[in-house]
Amino acid sequence: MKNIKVRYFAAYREETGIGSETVNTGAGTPAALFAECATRHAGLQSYSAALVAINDEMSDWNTALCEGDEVLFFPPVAGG
Amino acid sequence: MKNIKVRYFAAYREETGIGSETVNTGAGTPAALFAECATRHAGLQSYSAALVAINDEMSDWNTALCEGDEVLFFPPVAGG
Amino acid sequence: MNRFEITAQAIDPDVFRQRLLDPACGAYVQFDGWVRNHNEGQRVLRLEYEVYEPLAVKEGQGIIDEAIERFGVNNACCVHRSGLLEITDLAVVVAVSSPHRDAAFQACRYIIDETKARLPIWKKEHYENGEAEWVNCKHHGPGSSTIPQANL
Amino acid sequence: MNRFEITAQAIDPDVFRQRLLDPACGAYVQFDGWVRNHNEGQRVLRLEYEVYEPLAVKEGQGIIDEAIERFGVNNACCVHRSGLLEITDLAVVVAVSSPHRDAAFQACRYIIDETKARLPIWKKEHYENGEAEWVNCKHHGPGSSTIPQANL
Repeated sequence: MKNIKVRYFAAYREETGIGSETVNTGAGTPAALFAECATRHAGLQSYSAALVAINDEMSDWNTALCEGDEVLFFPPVAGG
Repeated sequence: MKNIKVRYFAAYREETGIGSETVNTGAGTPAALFAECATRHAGLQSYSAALVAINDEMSDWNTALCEGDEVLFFPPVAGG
Repeated sequence: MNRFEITAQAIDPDVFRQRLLDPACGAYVQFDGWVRNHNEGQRVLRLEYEVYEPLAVKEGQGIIDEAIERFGVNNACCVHRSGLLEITDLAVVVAVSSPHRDAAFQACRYIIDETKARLPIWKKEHYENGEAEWVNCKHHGPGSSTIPQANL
Repeated sequence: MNRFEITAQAIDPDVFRQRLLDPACGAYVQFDGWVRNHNEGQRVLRLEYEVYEPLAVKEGQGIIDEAIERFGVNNACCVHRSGLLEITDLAVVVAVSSPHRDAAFQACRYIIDETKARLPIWKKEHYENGEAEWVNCKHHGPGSSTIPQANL
């Protein structure tokens, strides 16, 4: 089990009703972590173009998580 | 034989030393007229991208000339 | 001044050409993104940009560097707004200077395309009917997810 | 104001976006052509545009109309200088506004490309070595002529 800080942005912040939370989790990847979070936050949607960052670096949904990581869940971006 | 006003622009004006002239010619097309003018103006060059206009309309080198036409010889353009 | 910036203030579109002016350049291309009064058939009243700035600035700078390297242009910059914007407000400016126009057009296009696709910036549209939606979040569902399914 | 103009005065690049501003448009692209300090390896000191204005204006307006029609943009305009220009002076501006950026980029590119290729405008470059040449007139000869050979 690891302690991971999770941050939610834009639609994700509104769907969960929170900006961030710290979780103690057995999830090994952002994908597993997201699925776990979705069981606790009924509104959390899985968008096809969602992105993830770990410790302020754009990341992959299958990267291995480490103790103390900060995981940023980004719903589909729309700059410009 | 037709009376045709010929105008020279940019490099053509410098090569011929004149801006315009009126010629009495048997040339039936701008191409023939240009060749005739080149026999009188030794410096007049045949550039690959030269253009021609008749009476302020862009034209074709093989258009039939009419009495009183004004023919504009344009060396290769370079706007922008 | 940095080549990529996020700002909460109105963007002045007239400062960029002077900043990128270069006697070796014959071409300058500027893209301005304006807030449009409609999207997908809905009347838009205003919009709101949420930006995660630390990562947006880092990724944005990377996009500019890629464009300069890939297209060989002399200089490029981009400024993107955050916060609340009204119709016809300026949301983003991309500017590029280059000896020749082909590279300037391509680099400018690259920077705006990548900016829209890669930066952690989200746009919420406020509609005439009183509703508001996050752009790109309307269509979803289990079938369209690219987040890999994983066992917990 | 006409959509295509020739001017002997300095062009102000900052007036175009306001003229083309449209609440239905999300994209504005502007191309500025600057006088560059070099061409084909030669140091350029200044240049001179000769324009045959009656036909340049007519053809220029035609190019703008084609671009609006072909790419479906909302508005476009172009101003081109005549006379003597110094390095970094503005030779030409093309501006386009459109609901979407793809059409705006394409229309802007089309207008500058056609302007360079079709309008009766000639550029004379003055070089560091004291010489001056009409651009595009350096390479010629009987073999490269496209003026058809004709019998008199």
